[in-house]
Parts: sequence; structure tokens; C-alpha cells
Amino acid sequence: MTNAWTDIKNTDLVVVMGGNAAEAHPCGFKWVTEAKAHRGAKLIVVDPRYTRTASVSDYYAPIRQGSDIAFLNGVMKYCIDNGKVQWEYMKAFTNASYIVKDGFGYKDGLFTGYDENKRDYDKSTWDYVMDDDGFAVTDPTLQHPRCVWNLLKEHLAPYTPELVEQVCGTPKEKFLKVAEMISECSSPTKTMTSMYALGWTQHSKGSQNIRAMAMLQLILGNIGVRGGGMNALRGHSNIQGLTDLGLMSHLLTGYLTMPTEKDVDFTTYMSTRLFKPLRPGQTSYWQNYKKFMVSFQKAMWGDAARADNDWAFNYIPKLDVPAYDILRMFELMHQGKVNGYICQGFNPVLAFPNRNKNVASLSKLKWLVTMDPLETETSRFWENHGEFNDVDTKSIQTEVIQLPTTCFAEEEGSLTNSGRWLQWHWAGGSPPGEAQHDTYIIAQIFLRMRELYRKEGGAFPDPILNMSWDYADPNEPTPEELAKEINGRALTDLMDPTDPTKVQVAAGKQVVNFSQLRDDGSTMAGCWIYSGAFNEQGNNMARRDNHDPDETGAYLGWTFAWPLNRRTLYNRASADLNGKAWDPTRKIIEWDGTKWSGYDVPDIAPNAKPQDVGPFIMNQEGVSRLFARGMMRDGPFPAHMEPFESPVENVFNRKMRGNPVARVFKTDADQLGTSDEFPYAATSYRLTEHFHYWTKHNRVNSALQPEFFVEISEELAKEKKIENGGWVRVWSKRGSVKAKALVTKRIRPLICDGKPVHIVGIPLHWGFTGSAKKGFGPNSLAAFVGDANIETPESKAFLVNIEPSTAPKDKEASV
Amino acid sequence: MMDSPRTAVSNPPVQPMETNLTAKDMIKRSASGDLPAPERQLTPVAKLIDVSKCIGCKACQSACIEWNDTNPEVGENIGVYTNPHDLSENMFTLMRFTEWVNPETDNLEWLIRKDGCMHCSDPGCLKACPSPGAIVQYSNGIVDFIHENCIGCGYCVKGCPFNIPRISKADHRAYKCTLCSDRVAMGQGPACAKACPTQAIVFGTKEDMKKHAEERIADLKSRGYANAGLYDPPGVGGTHVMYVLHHNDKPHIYADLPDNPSISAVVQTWKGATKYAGLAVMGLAAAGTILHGLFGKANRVSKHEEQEAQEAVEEAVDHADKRAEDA
Amino acid sequence: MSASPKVAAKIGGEDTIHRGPPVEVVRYGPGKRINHWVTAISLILLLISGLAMFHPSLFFLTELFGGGQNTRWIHPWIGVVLFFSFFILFAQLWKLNIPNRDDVKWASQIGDVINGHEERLPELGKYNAGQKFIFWGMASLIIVLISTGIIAWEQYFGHLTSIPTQRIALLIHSLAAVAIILIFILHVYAAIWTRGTISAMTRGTVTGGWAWRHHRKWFKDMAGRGKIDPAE
Amino acid sequence: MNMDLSRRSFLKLTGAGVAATSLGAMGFGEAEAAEVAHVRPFKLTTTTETRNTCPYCSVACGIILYSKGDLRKGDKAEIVHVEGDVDHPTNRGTLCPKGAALKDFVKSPTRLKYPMLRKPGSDKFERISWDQAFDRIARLMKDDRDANFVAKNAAGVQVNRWATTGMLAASATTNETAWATFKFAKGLGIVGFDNQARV
Repeated sequence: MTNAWTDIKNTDLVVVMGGNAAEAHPCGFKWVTEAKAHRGAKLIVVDPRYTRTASVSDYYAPIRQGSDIAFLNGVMKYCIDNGKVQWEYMKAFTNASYIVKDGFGYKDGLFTGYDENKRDYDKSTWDYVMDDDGFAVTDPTLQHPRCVWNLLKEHLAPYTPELVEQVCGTPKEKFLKVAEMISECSSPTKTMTSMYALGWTQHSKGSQNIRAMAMLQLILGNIGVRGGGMNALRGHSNIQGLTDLGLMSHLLTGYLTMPTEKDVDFTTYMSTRLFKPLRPGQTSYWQNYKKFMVSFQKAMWGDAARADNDWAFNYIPKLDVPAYDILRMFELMHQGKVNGYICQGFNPVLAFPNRNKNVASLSKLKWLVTMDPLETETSRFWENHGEFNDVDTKSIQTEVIQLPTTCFAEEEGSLTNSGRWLQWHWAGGSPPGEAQHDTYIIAQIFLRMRELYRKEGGAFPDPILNMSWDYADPNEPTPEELAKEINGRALTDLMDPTDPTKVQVAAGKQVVNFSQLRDDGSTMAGCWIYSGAFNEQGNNMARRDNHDPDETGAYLGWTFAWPLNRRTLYNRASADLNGKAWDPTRKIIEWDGTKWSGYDVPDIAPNAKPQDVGPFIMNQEGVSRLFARGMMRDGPFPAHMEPFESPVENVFNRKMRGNPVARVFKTDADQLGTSDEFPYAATSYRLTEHFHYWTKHNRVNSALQPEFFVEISEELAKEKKIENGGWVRVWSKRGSVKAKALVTKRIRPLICDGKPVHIVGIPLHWGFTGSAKKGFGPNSLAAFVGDANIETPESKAFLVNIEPSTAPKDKEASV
Repeated sequence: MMDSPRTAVSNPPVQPMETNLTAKDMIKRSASGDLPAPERQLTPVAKLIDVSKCIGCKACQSACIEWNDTNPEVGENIGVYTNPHDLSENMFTLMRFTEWVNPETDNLEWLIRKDGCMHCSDPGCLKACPSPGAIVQYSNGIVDFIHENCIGCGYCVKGCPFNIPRISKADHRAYKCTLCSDRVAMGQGPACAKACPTQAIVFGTKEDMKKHAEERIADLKSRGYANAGLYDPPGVGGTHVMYVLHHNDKPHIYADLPDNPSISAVVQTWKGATKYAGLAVMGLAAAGTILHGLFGKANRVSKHEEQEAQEAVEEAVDHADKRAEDA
Repeated sequence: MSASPKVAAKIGGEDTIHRGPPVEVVRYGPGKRINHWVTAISLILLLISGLAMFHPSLFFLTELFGGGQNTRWIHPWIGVVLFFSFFILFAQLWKLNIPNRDDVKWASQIGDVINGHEERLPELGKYNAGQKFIFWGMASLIIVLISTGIIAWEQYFGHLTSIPTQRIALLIHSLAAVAIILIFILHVYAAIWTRGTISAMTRGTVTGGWAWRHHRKWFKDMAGRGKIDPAE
Repeated sequence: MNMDLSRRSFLKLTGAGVAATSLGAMGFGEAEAAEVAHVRPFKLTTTTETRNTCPYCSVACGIILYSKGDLRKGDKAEIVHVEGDVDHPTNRGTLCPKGAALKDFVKSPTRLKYPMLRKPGSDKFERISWDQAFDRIARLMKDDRDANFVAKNAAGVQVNRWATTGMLAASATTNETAWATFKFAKGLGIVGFDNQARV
């Protein structure tokens, strides 16, 4: 989220699209109801289903899953055509005026430079025209035909209300009503917030869905302002934290990136990451990359990371592929190329698409270790449960070690919420049986391996033997120790840059925040963006001052938000070119002639003059990007693409399937179904009574929504002679499930590209462990393909067939 | 910016505290006739359920189960979101889901109503209850079941205009929402209201709740719900659980919420006229017979009649003997 | 000389006369008497437990059954016992209780009944109109009570009928209860007021004079058909 | 006569008189009635409060754990109730149906209590000790790493990659656990390392 949950009360219009906030984030959704009750805000829901969010909306419009880009591009076109643009903001704070290289274009659903065999683009033309000083050429008048603004208008031209209706199945008048309501928020004194979640990410073009809305928000001037923003409602309680801390194949901490084989040494690695400003006087904060990287290396390997060994650069593995993401790992597993796997609090058997493939893959492992407070289908994937998990136990040669961990109530530490708040919590209960903290388990395995390497030697033991592990009790590092390590400290006395005689930070003291980090090895910090969370003032994540001056919703005294306790990202954009708030009633920070100050920590150098320095300091341009250059694999502008399994053809290019640059493995390509065999468009989602697969272990939540079901329209039920509450079988090219049918008015067939499209809604939750009734999940059916940029599986749009059926048989019954 | 009423302004106390709701605060007690007026009058409280703010998340059900330590069974899906499928001794409150197509706009409206005890000012359950002190009403409006006194006859079920009480198959006692009397006694709101994410359920003095309802109704009218209104049915003397309905002109569309509830005339007769007249009649009859017994003369058999009987018998015997000889 | 075997066979049986002296008439055999008392005791228990749940001021009667829960539990079961017990009795007595012309005359002269001017009344068979009224009244009310009682029996049948139906059932049940109690009072009082009656249900016999006074037709019929045991 | 008396009291129909008589008659004075009429005792009295946050979604609502026994005093602490924290700016004491039922996550019958081992081909888990588990895992990991570690690529560039063992990290664990896990996984050279953010 660019803004905080509590900031949503400041909005005038909430658009819930690609998400279902009321069901998935009820207590965050509270702030929507607050905005409605006290600001007269309106709520729009655009979703294939009439959700519980829709039940309290002011306006609901149906849409076919996987067609969001067409809808959003349509809204952008509507706003531009009707002059509903926050002109001043758009001109000053986006790259609308930047001139794009000749040669860049878009035709038949493809951008310039497509190579069908590589399934990739040559992106050389997707860039700005540069002048001799290496600065991008711009035309502030927006007259230049090749400026981003004009290219965007050209790109959006086809997205008429008629095309939106044809592609999305959204009746024209409903689309226009939504577009009209949204366009009102182009006024500097009206803001709209976008609340989205996996409804946008779980598509083969998920990143582009989000880009489209982000661009709309920029055109309307809604980024960086109170009650605005792009608010990604993250899933798990610390999914934000784990991403921030780089627990991903392609990341290091704080969004530093993993080296690839091209980065032959540290210098080469840094050369592609120290982004120089593309406009005079811009900040381009990543110029500090080296400070953060060196401090990170010092946190990992301490004294073993020295200038003369490239800060132990070689200790970090180098990637030969963009990422060993989940899908790639399970593909490799399936090919028998993976021997061991560790699942810490993760249940891939139910979480990843194509369950049959996942179980087959796990069955090829030599060993599997699971760490979890609860039973999981993954740790018992080898157990036969009749139709619910029909495996041949004897033939599965995988050794499985299941380790019991503590849960939230029995451990201490911080979680980073969707609003980037790092909130500390304390342990209140004793663990059951012999359950242990994850930190203890990780430490034990690490120490034992280190011991083995000491004794036996082995492959490249250096990073293990030199790992900095100087905790009071190496057997179990305490949360405080780890938090302090993340924050970082001075390794030698740090002299004040402005006055070299003064010690800024004494050796061994915590740095106040990342502004004190150095690239000479004199500082260490595990994760630079978290620096400031636990400094010499103490544990700022444990702060509990809930005062909120003038009720802006900032709560600066409550815990700690990264970066630098900043609550609203890009908040400098809440003020105009003179540094005055666009909307005085919604001021965040203002320029008083010498410095920035206000209710939040300024997202700009405090003394950066409003006219000179752009608000988007992490970008080389200093402005936001309507045109993404070569940074997105599937295009600098969002373009409509169908899901890989779609009931209709892509109207821009009827031969094109899915996302033309998305990675598809051979075996999975063969498992893609077509609409003649699988005529119905399925989507997956979570119900408010449940949290993923955990709550089926909870008697209360199990009672509130006990049994697996699929939702279909009355029309489809009639057509297929399916009765409400009766059993149905739903199957795709990859698997089959049995469920109760819930026939509802909340799902209606849509007319897309001239033919009716029936939607089958498949909630996720059920498995074969826990207190709820045994059942299945949508991942038994979904396709094993991911987003072109970040490989998030396309779990929200796939094709199925459906028929009346009988109850599934459990093991006891089947033998 | 005016803040929504808070159900809880402070976290629950953990240090021992004097309960604020005692037998002295009872104003009605089942099968006990009139109680002496309590020395103090507690401020009437109310739970306001704003159906238009409700997202049907069932947090209220969850909180209710956890606070009251009940254990609803894990049932089946029968094609509805309403789970469990009905109120029970283990489920004091229930989200009832109705898919309703508004004939005026032709738009689908998903009406979600939190069902449970309404805490009537004139409680039908209490009227029907034959067991002294099994059902009580406190001066703050809470109608509570005192399970120790419950005999499990189910008369409360028949007396309730909202079909709320349920008799436990396990211990044969009646159960329903207590409005968390144990929490209210400690100055806390009910568990459901505390949990409600959108504060569709709020709790406070009945007066404040009515004020809050007015604001909500104004907001709803501004959004085109011309018939938005407060459901506080006079037929039962008003309730201490009230609804804000977007369509207050037709409460029945919300999963059969009674349009104009009142204690059934049949129950009134049964627990009124019949009860008293019946006893009177029986008493009079008994008395009448006794008076007659005392002052009227008994019906005795006279010596003479015994004599006649004796003769009749002998005569008959002679006849019999004669016939025997003839044969 | 030998008495008739027919007569001898009847000794001690119901509706026979002990020639005495004094003359005694067997009005009820042991079977009927047990049957009557089971019915009577059930009715009394039902009356007490029912009244306890009928009016608060009688709730204390639940203590006789060990508290409200037990009273609530046992009342319907006693009802079931009463139902069967009474209808065994019914099967045996219903023919004798079919009203006839004499009953009309008897009823029309109820004043003479109350004032004990038996001689002005027609000679009667085994039962008079009052007894027949009680018999049929009990029979019909018991049917009403058992059926409404079952509807209101929460524990087993609570879910079978709608709440409005159950409300009506309970109203009817209480009204019927009042009525049957009135009949009960009448029955008991009549038995006491008409001296010499109670022995019919205790020892099973009444005096010849009692039979002669109240049920002469019945008495003469027995005598006429020689249902008399021989003298010693 | 007794019956008359009681009849007259019937005919009085209502009034405390009746209540008194009937209650008195069953040896049930007002005092005892009052006792029974008391509301349920407040179940949080004398429990220990601990501030925590909900582990489910990313709203991270503030919650309070109520326990019998106090960990800080070194007791064994049993969670008896969980409720929203009124002081928390985001949820202000409210909770969703998941959060409101957290106690039954903590006390779920399917909580894991002991390390378990499933041998190849076996149809059951067998209990093992932590030491057995740790030693076994360390051995399995080292053997695989030593056997399949890629130190250099074809071009002779140091890549120091271990791709034959993968790890999924839990995004409901704390940042501190995550950091320890990060050091462990990346330090060993594991590249097949992801978390729920990917799905």
C-alpha cells in the first residue's frame, strides 16, 4: 500500500477491483465504511461476482475475470477524452512529456520487437530520446507527436465503451457510470483510492493490471495524497515483511537484487544498479545502492566481507535465469532435478496451481522438511485419503520430516502490515508439546551444518563458515538481536560528514536510520529500508502512542513504518509545484519556503525546492512513469491480453493466446484446455470466514462455512440441471473436484465477444486435514502458468466444465 | 470528523470488579408476579444493527461462540451462506442471507441480517415462562435466561414473537443471546458488537443508539434509500436490539423479520384469561361441592331398601329352584 | 339336591349377587378396579404436575416430582400412561354407557337426583346419566389432551409443528385440562355424596340396598338371570 | 378451610403475595432467588493480558491474549481468550471472523507437538527427537549441497549456486525469523527460495 489502512477514511471514492476487501480484509475495510459514513464517500465494486463488498457498495459492475486492462484502459480513455485529468499533476509528476524513441509502436496486440520463438521482446526502442548529456528529452507543452502523452492517447484509442462491453461483458451503461464516477476524482480536491489484491496479481499479466490502475491514478492526481494511492491489500500478515527482507529468489533485502551470471564481479554488479538521474537535479535515490549493498554484505559476513574481496560478493549465489521461482522449482522437481525441499509455514499442495503436478513433483523428492504449527496437506501429501488425495503411498519414496513450530501467540517479534507498519508483538502462551520457535530450528540446522563443514569440509564452505552468527546464544538468536542486526550499526566510529571532527555514531552503536549507512564497510545493516526500526532510541516497532493530530490517520507515534516512519509514500505529490497542498483540507506536508513539514515524514529531501526536485525520488526521472520503458517484459503500456485459458479470443489478435511473453513450460502448455472442451470461465477466491488453509483447523471457522462448494448462476444451473445444495463435479484439463453447488443470483452470465460466458466461482480453503469437512481447492484445476514479470500463477482465470455428480469417497469408503 | 460510536472505549478489565447487574436490578421475573420497584433505574441500553453497513462476515457469530464458549457443530453446505443453518443452544446469533432483486431498480441486493434475541421491552418468552425466575428482565432492558431455574418446557419458544429461544437437547434448558449481560455488567459492550469490523453493530444507551440511527438513516436516504428507517417495533414495547433497515417499509424481506411483531393473542389468552379464569372455575367447583357436602344432605340407602333387596333375591332364588325341579 | 351348575359357575364374578344376608352385589371385578385406580392416580399426578406448570402460585407442586425439570419431563409420560389405561377401561365399559330413554328422564329430573328422591326416578341399569356423562366427557377430553399434549411436547415433537400451531395446542390443552378437572371433581364428589358407592371401587361390592336404590334395573336383571350364589 | 384460603389467593390473581406464598411454599426465599439471578461471572477476571497482532491477513489488527499464568513470571501460560485491542488505530478492538476465533487456532487439535518422521514408502509418521531431526536434516542438506553445488558456470564465472534444494519461507513469521531464515538460505547458496508473495 502507498497509504495506510487508517488513511482510507480520507477518500471520496473507493474502487474495489481485483480484490474483495470486505471479505478478505474486514477490519481494514472498516475505513471504507468510515469514509462512507463521515465523508459521504462512494464505493464502486467491479467483479465477476456480486461479493460481500458489493453488498455494501454504491455501484456494482460485473466484469469477466482477466479483462481488467481493457476496462481500465477504457476508463483512462474516458477521462482523457472528457478532459477529466488533473493536468497540473500529470504534466509535472509523470513522464507524459518525455519523448519516446522512433520505432516504438503497437500493432495486432503486440509491441515493437516481438520474437515469437524467444517469446520475448527486443525492447531497444522502448525508451526515451536522450540528449548529449544523457538526459531524457521532454516537451512540457505535450505537443510533440512522440511524447508519452500522445503515444498513450494513441494506445488507448481502441478502448471504447463498446470494446469494453465486447471484451469484459460489462454492459456499456454500467461501464460509463463507473467511468463517470471515477473521472470526477480528477479534481484536485477529490481523491479516489484503489484497493486491490490477488484478483489482479494472479493473472499472466497481473503486473500490467496494476500498472493500468496506477496510471489512471496518476492521470487523476491521486498518488501521494491523503485518501488516494494504490493500495495492494497483501495476503499474509507478514508477506510484506518477507518481500521487504528479500526472501525471494530474485531479491536481496530492501529490494536490492540478486546478482546474475552477467555480474561477474562487484563492480559490474554495481554498474547496472547505480541509476543516474535522467533529468537535471533529480534525486534518483538508488544512487545510494552501494551503501546499502555493502552494509548488507557486512551484516551477512561481518569481517569476512572486505573491500579486497569485493565485500564477499561471491558468497551470494548468481542466477542463470531471471528467478528460481516457485513454478520453476516445481517444474524442475517434476523433472527430477530437485532432491530436497523445505516448507516453512507453507502448503504448496493447496497453494500452487495444478495440484496433481505438485503432488507428483513432491513424490520425486528425496526428502521434504516441513515446519508448521499445524498439520498441512503438504506434510501429508503421501497419505491416501480416497478421492481427496488419491496417491499410492508405498510408491512414494520421499522421506518427510515434520517439525512443530510455535504460532503467533507463543512468539515475539515484528510483522509488517500492508501499510508498511512494523508492529512488535509479545508471546502470551506456552507452546504445545515440544513445538519450537522457527529461529531455534533454523539456528540448530545451520549450526549443525556449519559443524559438519568444519569437520568434513565440502563444497564452497566459506559463506557458511564465515556467516556472522554472533548472537548471545547462537542456539537461538533473540528477536531483539535480529531486529538490531536488521536496523544496522556502526562498525567503527562514524564521523559527521558536515564536521569531520565530530563522531556521528560511535562504533557498536545502532545507526539512527539508513541515511547513516556507508559504502566503505564501516556500517552494517541487514535490510536498509528497515533501518530506523530499532536504533539507539530503542525498539520503535513497539511504540504504542495512538495520538493522531487533526485526525489525519497518520499515527506517527504508533510502531514504525518503513521507510523512515513514513506513512504515505510519494507524499510530496500531495502538494503542487509551489509546495502547497492540492487540497488544503487534506494537507500531508507543505513547503514553508525553506523546508518541507507536516503531518507525515516528507518523502523528499526536507530542503528540496518544490519546483526543482520531483516527488518520485526512487525513479531516475524524478517523476512517475506512464510509459514504463523496458522495465516491464510485456510492454511499456498495459495492453489487453486474454488469460491462457479464455472463453473468448483476443479481439486485438485472434491467434494470440494469453500473455505472449509469459513463460510456459512444455508439459504445462500441453495441459492448457480450450473453450470447446471446457466452456466455463472459472475463478478462485477466499471466503471471509476463512484464512487460506489454516482456518479449517479451527472448529469455529469450520462451523461458519463448513463444506466445499462452487458458485454458479441460476442460468447455468438450469442449463446443466444442477440443484442448489446438490453435488457437482468440476473438472479442467488438469484435474477434477467434487463440490456442493451453490446456485446464486450473485453470479450472472456475461455476453462477451457476442456469446454468453458462464462463470464458475471456486472458493479455496478445504483439504484433507483439520476439523472442516474434507474437500478440494481450486488449485486442483488452475493452470500452471505465471505472470510475465513476476511469475505469479494465473489462479484467477481458467477454464472448466461442470456436471451434476455424487459425493466424493473418502479412503474408508473407497476400499 | 465525528467518530462512530465505540462499542468498547476501553479493553475489558482483568482485575476483580463489582458486577453492575444484580438481582436488585430486575424489573420483571417470570412466573413471579409484580416485583417491588428496584431502588435504582439503570440507563436503558440497546444494540443497534445497521444492516446497510453489515458485510456479513460473521465476526459476530465467531465472537459470540468464543465469548459464550458454545460449540456449534460443523455441518454441511446446503446451498446457502447462512451457517449454521439455524439458531441453536450453541449459536445465539446468526447472519441470515437473502438475495433480493429490488423491483424498483431491478438491481440485486444481498440483504444480510444478524438474527438473535431482540430483548423486547415486553418479552413474550418471559410472559409464557411458567418457572419462577427462569427468565428475568433488568432495568437496563436486558432479558436474560437464568438456566438454573429453567425447566425446559419450551413455553418461551412459543411466547417469542421472533422465534429465538432454543431448547438444548443436552441439558433441556432454553438458550439465547444474553446481550452479554456478563460483559455489560462490567461496563463492556456485547462481544458481537465489539468484534464487528465495520461497526455495523454498535452498543450504547438506547437514546444514543436512536440518535446514531438517525444519522445513518439520513446517510441512507441521501444514497437513494427513501424508506430507510429504524426497526424498534412498538408491538413488543420497543426492543433493546434495533435495526437500521434500508427498506424499513418491508422488514419481511430481511429473512422474514416480522413487519409488526407482538405477543401472539393466543399466548395472551393462554397466559391471561385462561390461567386466571381456569383456576377460578376449578376453585369454585371444588368449593361448591364441599359446601354441598357440608350443608346438603347425603344420599343414603335406607334399611327398608336393603330389606326390599333381600326379598327380591330370595324370590329370585325360589324361581330358580322351581325351574330346576321342572327340568 | 343340586343347585344349577350355571349358577354355581358364577360365584364371585362381576355382576353377581351374594345372597347374604346381608345381600351384596359384585359391581367391579379386580381387573377393572386396578385399571380404574391406575387411571385415577395418573389423572391426579397429571393434575398436580399440570397445575404446577399452569399457574406460578402452584409451581411449588413441582417439588413433589423433584423439581421443575423432572415435572416437565414426567408430565407427558404420565399422560401416555393415562391414555392407554383409560382406553382399556373404555373398551370394556362403552356399551353400558350408551345413553337411553331413561337417561333423558333422569337428567330432566336432576333436582330429584340432588335431593335424593330416587323413588321418583325411573329404575336404572348399571350406570345413570351422570356417570355416563363423566365417562364420555373423560374419554373425549383425554383424546384432546393427549393430541394437544403431543404437539406441545418440545423434547420429541417440538420441531414437527409450527410455533403458531403449538400456541393453539397449548391453549386448548389448558382449557381441556380445566374441563377434565371439573369433571374429575364431579366424579369424586358424586362418589362421596352417594354413600356406599366407594366400596364398589375398593372392595368391588355394593350393598343390595345400594343397587336396589340406585340401579334397580341392573339389580333385577342380575336376580332375574339368577346370577346369585347359593346359600351355604 | 385451607382450599378456600388458597382459592381466594388464586382469585387475587396477581401480586407479590402469590409469589411469596408459592416461593415460600417450596422453601425458596427471595434471597436465594437473587443468588440464582446473578449474571455469569466475568471470565477474564484475574487473567494475564499480552499485546499481540493477528497472524492472518496484512491488516495486522491489534489483539490481546488473555492467559491463565504469566510467561514473564516464568509460569506456564494457557491462552483462554483472545479479543481485539481497543487501543489499536487500525482495528480499534474489532476483529473479523478469523481473528475473533484465534483462540481456537492456538488450541486447535491439529496443532503439531512433536517432530515426526515419515520413512520412504511408509504410510505413517513416527515420532523422533529434535536431535535426530536436526542431525538428519543437516546431513541430508550437506550431502545434497556437496553433490550438486555449482561453483562456476561454463564461462568460468563463480556462480556458487545450489539449485537442487529449495525452500519456501513462511510469510506469517516475524521479520526477525525471516532475517534468520534469509541468512540461512541465501548463505547456503539456495536459489530456489521464495515465499507466499509469489502466489
